[in-house]
Amino acid sequence: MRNKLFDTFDEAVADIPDGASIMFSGFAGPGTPRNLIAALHRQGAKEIHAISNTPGRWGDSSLVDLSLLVQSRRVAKVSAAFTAATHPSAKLPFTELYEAGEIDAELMPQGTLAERIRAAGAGIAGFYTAAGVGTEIADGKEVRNFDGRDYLLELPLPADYAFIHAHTADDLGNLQYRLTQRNFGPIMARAAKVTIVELDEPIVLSGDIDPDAVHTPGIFVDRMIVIPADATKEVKNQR
Amino acid sequence: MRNKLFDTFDEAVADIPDGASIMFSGFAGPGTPRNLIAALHRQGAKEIHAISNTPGRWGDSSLVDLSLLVQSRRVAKVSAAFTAATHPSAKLPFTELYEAGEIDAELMPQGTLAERIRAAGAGIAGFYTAAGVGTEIADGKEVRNFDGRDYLLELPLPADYAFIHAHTADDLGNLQYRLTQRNFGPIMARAAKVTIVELDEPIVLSGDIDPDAVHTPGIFVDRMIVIPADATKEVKNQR
Amino acid sequence: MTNKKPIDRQAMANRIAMEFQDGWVVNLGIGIPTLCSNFVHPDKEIVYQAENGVVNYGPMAVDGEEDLWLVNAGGQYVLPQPGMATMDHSDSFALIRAGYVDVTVLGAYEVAANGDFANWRVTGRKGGGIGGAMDLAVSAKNVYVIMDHTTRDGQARLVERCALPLTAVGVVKLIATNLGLIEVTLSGFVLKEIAPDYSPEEVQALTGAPLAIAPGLREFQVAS
Amino acid sequence: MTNKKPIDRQAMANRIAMEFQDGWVVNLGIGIPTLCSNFVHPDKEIVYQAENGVVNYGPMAVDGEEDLWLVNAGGQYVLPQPGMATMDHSDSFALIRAGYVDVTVLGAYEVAANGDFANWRVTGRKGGGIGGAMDLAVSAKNVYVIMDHTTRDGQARLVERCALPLTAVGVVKLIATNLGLIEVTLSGFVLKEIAPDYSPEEVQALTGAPLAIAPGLREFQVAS
Repeated sequence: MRNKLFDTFDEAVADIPDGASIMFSGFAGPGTPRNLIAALHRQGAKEIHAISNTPGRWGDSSLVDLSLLVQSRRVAKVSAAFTAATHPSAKLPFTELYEAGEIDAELMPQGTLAERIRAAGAGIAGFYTAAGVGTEIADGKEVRNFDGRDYLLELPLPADYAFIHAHTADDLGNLQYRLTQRNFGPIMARAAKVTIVELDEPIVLSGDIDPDAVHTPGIFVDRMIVIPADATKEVKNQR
Repeated sequence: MRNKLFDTFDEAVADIPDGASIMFSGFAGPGTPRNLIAALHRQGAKEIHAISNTPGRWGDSSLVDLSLLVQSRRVAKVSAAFTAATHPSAKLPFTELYEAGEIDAELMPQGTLAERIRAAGAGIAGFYTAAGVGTEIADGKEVRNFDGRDYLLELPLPADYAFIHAHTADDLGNLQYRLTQRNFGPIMARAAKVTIVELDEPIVLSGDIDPDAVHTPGIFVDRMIVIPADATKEVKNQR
Repeated sequence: MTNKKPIDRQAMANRIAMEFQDGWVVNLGIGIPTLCSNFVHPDKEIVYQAENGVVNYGPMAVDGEEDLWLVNAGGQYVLPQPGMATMDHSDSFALIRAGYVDVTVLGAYEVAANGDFANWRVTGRKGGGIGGAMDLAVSAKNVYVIMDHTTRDGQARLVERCALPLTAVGVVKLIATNLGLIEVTLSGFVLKEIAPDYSPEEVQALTGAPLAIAPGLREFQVAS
Repeated sequence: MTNKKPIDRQAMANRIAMEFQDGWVVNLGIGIPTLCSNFVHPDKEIVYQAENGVVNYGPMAVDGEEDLWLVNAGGQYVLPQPGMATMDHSDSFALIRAGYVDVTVLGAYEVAANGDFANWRVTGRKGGGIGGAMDLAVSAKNVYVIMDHTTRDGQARLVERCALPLTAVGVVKLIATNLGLIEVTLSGFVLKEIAPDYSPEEVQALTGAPLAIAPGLREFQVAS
């Protein structure tokens, strides 16, 4: 059996080159790969194309998230459903750089983001969705009428790497997520060339996970690291 | 709580009108809704548009499957990945009627069938797949090049009803399937207006199924019936 | 401004929640809309759905009872409840786009008399926060909005035509503001209910488009 | 016909299975291809995937040990094994279309010298059985075919151009027949290995397109 288990986060991200496209799972807190982000920050890769629901700093700002890479100027572009916080008074680190023209963004509806990632991991070359019709999101896109309703053509969004936070795994890389931690994990694992997973719980043996309860089959998982029990709150998010 | 549990299969299919489009889950044996098919046969609805991987009679011919409705001339059209058996020497009941021009068919690649059903339950108005490019399947379809490769535009495939065979359910209709019984169940439950489920096991209480282990959430399920312990082999498929 | 007492946030949310029908699948946007789930329906079952992949979640968690893996679309901790189910993000938006959501309640900066609305970018800013709003707005069977009737400096938010970039075209059906309940009809805004201290003329003066008065205009209904 | 002994079904399957590399995800078509899973790789791990939503399933079940809920794509009962995972049909074909399958082994009626092949409709019939073959054929990293070298009445199945409706265009890379192992190259068929009792000229005579002889032509390799 190929050993997918790495001892350190640093080893698991050591080969990521400048310019890589990386998907980051997570919605609000749950699913955010905080340890992998911290490791990539230490590693130093630059000009990252980050694909994520938000560009970071969502919720508790003491916790590590994508904003760590954004603020240290490691990110060239973000593809996301948010480039600003939901309340105009809250300014994200990303937003300031974006408004200053120092970072690029591709903003899209969250369902379109999810479906574009899903399409990349499903061999679908394009799909039509009604989200964004009649808005700025439609600019430059093909609008097509099906049965009397307009839809936009959207294209798949693949990546070189996916950083995912899951709950449990067996030694083959079969993953389970807990509750809303799942969010983008399963579709990003399928859409990326190399999928790297941080885990809440120690690895179990293959056979210990019910085949019907696997959320991400091991064939989509390349590297795994268990979050150490003594990890700090900033990367573990547990009180 | 709305009671989704029906006492008899006959009551569960009583209102299905002539001309209804009905999805039938199942691949080879597992997942085939044999009791619902038998009940619809007793009920008598005609001119059915059946959406199914095959038009029936796959494997053990003593078991009830879609061929029961086909042979009794209740089916006007089948949308499927097979209109003939995989081996030319095996003639299906459907194939004879089809070659005689007494029944219509829309034949397509199995992945396209699955994705068209998924699209119907995902609000996707069309998608591009490479399956079938350069073959008869492409006849009359838009061919479009993305990044140097040709793809076909395929459209969603919805239905009025879905007949599904699942393993367990709670009283809200949250479903679990067992192993390859899952196949088309989850996508058909989402793509149909009314989803009717037959169950291997007695209903459990809501809360008894781990939320992370639900395969089909109850909001997609309208009616359920538990297969009686004394059901015959023809509809229960157990030895 | 006057010292009249407009309707408060929870009352606006309650008023919208009163419209939910038995068995409805409800999606609540970030901000005031999440308060709708505080309204208790004695005789209706409401299924709350959040775009981050959870159906049939329970009430907001109180301090110390949070499950760190369970949040609503606003990132607030909520409690599990029997019958809850989780799914991934693509399955969640599949559900949304396919029309399984009976109502989405969203915040907005502006709503136009034709049902257009804008809720993702403020004037003079680059980018914004779209989130799931564009998907929800074109897919949910009903789109309701909760917002203040005017901006902080008194500019109308109910307008003839949106000045801000749109979220969706012609979808809003009902608006609860701190001054009343407004239906969006084919002929424009109709005031159905009004805040206790206000007259229709006062509300019209704070509205940027004609406001028809419903024949049965009544006081803002605040069940709690 | 002669009374020479052509290669049997299991040997054809074994020969193809010998090509599988460590860690490959393998999808086996209905019929002879399913026999590939009987070949035991002492030093390789093979992950068998079936389009009905199962990854990493185990060997064929013997009578009495079947699990009625677990079949392969041919509808045959197979055994679960540790590390197996199931999924629904759309997720299964998502996996296939996205290129995660390293090789698909399919049966065929005809293969052309340019890699086109036909396996879903026979002459003179209406409709046929496409199954997952069209999706697999355009998506898998490698498409291998196992079939008899000729029809029962001696017609060539390796042809210049397919007469039957195509399954996919230009995808077949390797063919095991009962007469040998044939690679499909940019310049057409190349005979790499040959059945013990046959000469290259005899195999060419039963082939409907030019058959180049590989420099290192050897006897059909039958590990078991």
